[in-house]
Amino acid sequence: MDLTWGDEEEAFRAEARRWLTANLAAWREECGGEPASGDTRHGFAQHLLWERRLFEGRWAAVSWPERYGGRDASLWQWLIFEEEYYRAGGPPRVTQNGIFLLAPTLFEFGTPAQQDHVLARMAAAEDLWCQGWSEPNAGSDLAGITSRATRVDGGWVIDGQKTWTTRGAFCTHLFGLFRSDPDAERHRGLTYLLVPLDTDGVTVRGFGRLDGDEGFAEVFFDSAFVADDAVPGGVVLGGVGEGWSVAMATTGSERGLTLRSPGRFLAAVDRLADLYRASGPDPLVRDRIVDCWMRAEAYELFTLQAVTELTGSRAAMGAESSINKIWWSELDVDIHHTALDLLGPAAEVEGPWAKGWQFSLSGPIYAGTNEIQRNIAAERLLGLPRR
Amino acid sequence: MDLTWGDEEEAFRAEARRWLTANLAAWREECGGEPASGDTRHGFAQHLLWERRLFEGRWAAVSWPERYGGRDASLWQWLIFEEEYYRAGGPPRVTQNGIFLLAPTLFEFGTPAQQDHVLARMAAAEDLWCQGWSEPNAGSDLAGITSRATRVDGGWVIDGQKTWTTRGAFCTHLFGLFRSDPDAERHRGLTYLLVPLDTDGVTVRGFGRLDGDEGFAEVFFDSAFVADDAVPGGVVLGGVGEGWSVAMATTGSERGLTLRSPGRFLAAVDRLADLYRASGPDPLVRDRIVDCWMRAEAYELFTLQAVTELTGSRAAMGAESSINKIWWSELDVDIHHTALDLLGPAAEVEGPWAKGWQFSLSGPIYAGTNEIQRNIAAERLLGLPRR
Amino acid sequence: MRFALTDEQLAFRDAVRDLLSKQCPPDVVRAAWGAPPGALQRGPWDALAEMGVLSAMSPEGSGGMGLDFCWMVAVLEETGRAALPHPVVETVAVLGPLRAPEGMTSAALGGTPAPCAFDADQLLVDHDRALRLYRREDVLLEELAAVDRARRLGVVKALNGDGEVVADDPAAIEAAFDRGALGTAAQLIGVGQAMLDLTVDYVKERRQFGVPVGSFQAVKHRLADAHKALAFARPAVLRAAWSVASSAPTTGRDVALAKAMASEAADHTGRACLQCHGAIGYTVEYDLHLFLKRAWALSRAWGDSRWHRRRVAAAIGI
Amino acid sequence: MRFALTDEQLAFRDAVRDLLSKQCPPDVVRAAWGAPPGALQRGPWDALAEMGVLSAMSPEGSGGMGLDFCWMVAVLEETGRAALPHPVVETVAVLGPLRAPEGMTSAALGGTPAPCAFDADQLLVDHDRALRLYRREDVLLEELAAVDRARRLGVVKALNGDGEVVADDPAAIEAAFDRGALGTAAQLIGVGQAMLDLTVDYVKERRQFGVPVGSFQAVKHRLADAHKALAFARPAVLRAAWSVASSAPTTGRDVALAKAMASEAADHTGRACLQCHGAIGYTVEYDLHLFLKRAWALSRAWGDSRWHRRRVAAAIGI
Repeated sequence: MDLTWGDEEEAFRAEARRWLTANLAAWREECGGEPASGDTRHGFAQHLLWERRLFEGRWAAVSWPERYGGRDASLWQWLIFEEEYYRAGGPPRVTQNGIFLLAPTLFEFGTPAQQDHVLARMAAAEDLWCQGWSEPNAGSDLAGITSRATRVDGGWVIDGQKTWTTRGAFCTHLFGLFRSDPDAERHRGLTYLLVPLDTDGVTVRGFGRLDGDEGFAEVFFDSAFVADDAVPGGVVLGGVGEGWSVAMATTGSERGLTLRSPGRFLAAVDRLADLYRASGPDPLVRDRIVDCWMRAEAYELFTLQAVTELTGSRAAMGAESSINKIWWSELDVDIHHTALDLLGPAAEVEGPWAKGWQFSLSGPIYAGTNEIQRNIAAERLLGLPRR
Repeated sequence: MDLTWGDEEEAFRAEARRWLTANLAAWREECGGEPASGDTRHGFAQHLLWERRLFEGRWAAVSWPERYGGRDASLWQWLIFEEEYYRAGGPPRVTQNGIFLLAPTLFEFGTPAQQDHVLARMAAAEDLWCQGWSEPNAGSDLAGITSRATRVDGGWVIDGQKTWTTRGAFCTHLFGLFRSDPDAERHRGLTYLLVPLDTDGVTVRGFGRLDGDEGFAEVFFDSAFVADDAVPGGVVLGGVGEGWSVAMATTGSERGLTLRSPGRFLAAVDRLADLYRASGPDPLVRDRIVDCWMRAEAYELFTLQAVTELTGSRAAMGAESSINKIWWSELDVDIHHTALDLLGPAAEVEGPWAKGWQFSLSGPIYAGTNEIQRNIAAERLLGLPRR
Repeated sequence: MRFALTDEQLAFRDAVRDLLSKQCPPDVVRAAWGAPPGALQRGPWDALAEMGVLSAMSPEGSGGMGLDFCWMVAVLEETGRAALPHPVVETVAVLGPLRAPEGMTSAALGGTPAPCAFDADQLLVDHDRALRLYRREDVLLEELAAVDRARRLGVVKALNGDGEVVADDPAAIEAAFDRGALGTAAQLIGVGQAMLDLTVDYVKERRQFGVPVGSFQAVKHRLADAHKALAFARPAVLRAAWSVASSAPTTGRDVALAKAMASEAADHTGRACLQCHGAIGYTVEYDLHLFLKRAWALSRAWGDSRWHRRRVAAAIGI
Repeated sequence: MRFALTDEQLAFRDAVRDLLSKQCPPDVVRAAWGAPPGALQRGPWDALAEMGVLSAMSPEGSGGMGLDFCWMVAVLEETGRAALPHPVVETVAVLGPLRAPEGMTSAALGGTPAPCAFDADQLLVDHDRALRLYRREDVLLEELAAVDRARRLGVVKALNGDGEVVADDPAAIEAAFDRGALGTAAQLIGVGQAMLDLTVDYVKERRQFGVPVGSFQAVKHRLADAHKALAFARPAVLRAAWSVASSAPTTGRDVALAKAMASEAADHTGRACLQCHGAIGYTVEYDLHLFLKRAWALSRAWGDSRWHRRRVAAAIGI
């Protein structure tokens, strides 16, 4: 056991810190002050400036190969970067669904041509990818997908509707699951497709999230023809009919969304402690902050343990990612709830904590509700019987 | 709305308080100090002295008719009596399963002969009744009962096993459900029987509860013949095959166990506040005590509201009794958990709070687990669909 | 001893519920989100005025009905259930018993923001050891961006003149505050109930994995707990109404308990309801958020749960 | 950076687990409930001694193995998993690094009761600004009735002589206390894991309503949460072991965090496990209560969660 960082990691940390400090300031200046939310049209454009800065500094996807704009960084370095990123006050990544959901799958299942084309443009924020999982009747029950992809000469014809597509109204491309075998049910007969949103017959309608931002979209497919070469290398990721296993293979992977970096919560708890110091003593709130601090710390330790295992023999977190997701999402809610209690009556006025509170409430819902995650944990980690 | 007590109630309260103060002291003197737990053989005998005192003072079952030893007291007076009982430090009632579980059913379904014979002797603690609901494979799923009652000339032959029978090793009689129609399943074909425990072929084995007391028993029936007149008026309560509806009819009734009197928790919270005052200030614990106090108070108010409705038009609490049971059982756990935290390291040493803590943990389990109660609340109060 | 509203009180409540179901459907609340300051629709307000609700607690001589809080507690719960954006607690319960309101009255006590600040005809302010009533035009307001935009908040920046003193006895000022807290507690019960009802309806219909999501035990238990929280907070609110109405010595304690429990019940209910809805609850196109944000606002207005718990602690001597 | 035990450390743990599964099944714990003071069975203890576990942390020169806490954390977790009644934390972790123990050593620091007080050969007591080691016969003890009778508690009433001073530097005394807290935290993880494993096995087998009770979502979610609590507390304990082993400046804070989280995880796990068992868990004939009562005792020994949370608060400057 050795919980110290090596010289290489410390140098990496120092470089990241210097770059982030300088560039965050420069970006804010470029925006003429605090940028708007990345989930508004105006703010999204501002955040693209930031994404391009990250790409130019080769910080957009540090763990990727250099040829796609990364640094071939280790998972340790990725954790360090994330820690520094949130400590410096870096904004939420508007490219994250591409980088954290699609890219791991591309690395595992994509053809070289797909990888070469998609990854570099994704890191550069030239192509902006949104996810197309959920449908009006397929939320928690993702296998209930009914949007169809029909094979035709030279491509696919897509019909149906996706929804809850985060930042869909601002993106250029969608990745998602479509039913390619109309006779197959549930997890079978699905295909993972890459779809340019400017395809004829695709209509995107943005709509408001709880926090008021236009962060969601519905995407309608009305006999939309997607040519095989609409994405160089092909629009099918993995095999036809293999969509479910392709999509699921990387949900628990090291780069998956569920391994949300601890740095984000450590930084949030630090801000909470600062708010407390400014608000005057209250032993009850103090205890809640200690609770949040301990949970953020435990999350970091759990992650360090997981990364140790990942860099050793084991390949992926597997079902442990389910308790991971419950942990950080509930922690995030409690951090913000505590902050609002500190603010008192001022909590009902818009501000960063009120915004963060509203966003935190999506955590127990998205990427598989915490109810589903608890089912997974009980069935796969403890071996309890399905019904 | 009028939240004041009338002269009659105040007089009743004063009489109860005087009697309780005098007689609790006299009983403790009679026992030569603090009596042992009523769930031990020795303590049970001591508590019978108390029960007989209660009967002589006509306090054993205040809401019953005078001819059975009661006072024809109103529900209001019953609440007042319970409040005074716990405020004065009265002990848990070792006769409670007869008085609160069997008696309401007898009042509703019993023949006059059954009522005349059983109730008076129950109030006098001459016959001591234990319940025979649960079986090794029928706990939460009470309808899974397999103990059989076979009709023969002049009576019933019983085979099978009951368990978790509170104080069964000390009682004289058992009431319970038995399968009288071997071809019927689940809720059908059950009969509610009254069984003297000295019947040949009945074996009672006491065993230890979590708190170490011999408070549970297993009751084995090995071709035990119960004559029709083993209980004057007959051993069948309600009709043959009607056991389920007979047993369930009064679970939510005003005299049912689920309307556990608020006085018990108000007194417990008062003792907790006293412990706090003696332990020195701690804002965190103080807040938890406020929480317990508010919940005990709300429980009293909820009960007053229910009794107002019961004494008006409505006949019974119905499914509201399920949230009632969750409320007081969780409150009881939290009251005791808070007390143990106040005691600190001393909490691991036996004492009234440690004992109470252990007992409180049975609350979310017995009389229908809180999981079952939440199902009932969701399905019957909110109309959510069964699976 | 009788702990229930009378048939007349229930009939009054039913009449208000009926009125609000017609006059204040969610679209009216949405309209309040978008209307510029001072341009709040007066439809439901005028209807309530016509029914006598707005002066119900004012002295009979002054044109009011002289009703006590037992009459109003269920009525105010209904205004919460409808997420009525107008300052009904401030007008009816805070000012009402002191003086018949002249039009829509908001309040900004203890320096907190005033709801519907720019829409109100009058503002009640505690200033210079008295409760003072100002005409809207005598108050300089600054707009605040509330999370619940239907709150239409303004903060008092300056006052013109001395206003009309409506209370200067500290006990009367405290009593007015308690009425605000209690009226808000009643509204919170209604907001919570509205969220629960909406969610119960939704989870009965919404199907996933081939069954209604309301058949899952996790959903059942969470909503059963929400129901429980509301069912036990409601009598606490009702008792505080009796305490206020009968000037019980425990009034402060009882109001504090009521507001603390109602705030917590609404908060817990809101979170349960959002979670049981899933993503659709997380959109502004669906109605849930109108109630959810109201619950957040009201649970902190007139003293949050922590503040009222401290009052309870002091009252019970720990 | 490498946050995992070495293969050698894991092998040591496995050897101890194997030993305890043979030497300390639940029957041995039950025997400790019934044995008179001073008559605790020494079987598992002697076997641990033979393996070198009891002097593992003692200096190599004095016959120990000189191992640091990273070696012991998983081993102590195993002693918790077996609900070993003997004072292994006191002997190995508290006294061990100061001086090789001579026989079974209990400890009574800060006036708290000593486990296995009458069974121990030596008692470590903090008295007159030093940690002092007394022979059993030089300590006057009074028996205490513990809820977990296998704790075999005694409270020190009087001491004969000055004992042997094993530490008088305040920092060394505090470090000894921290080792006791950390060793107990490790045991709590093991106790919690034992309860969870027992419960998972039970709910897979136990059928009600025609299905295993473990298929009900309420049971699944409660046990998933227990697993989560243990899974996140375990690395916190492991990190504190590293901090102790490497004399990190954050040691006090890290131990406090570990003990607070382990105490809470074991407490929550115990309640979940009892509830998921139902009535059978509420009997002394079934094994669960042996672990449950140990969890209650250990969660409060060496500082309860509230106390350690206050240490954390001070350490992080709030």
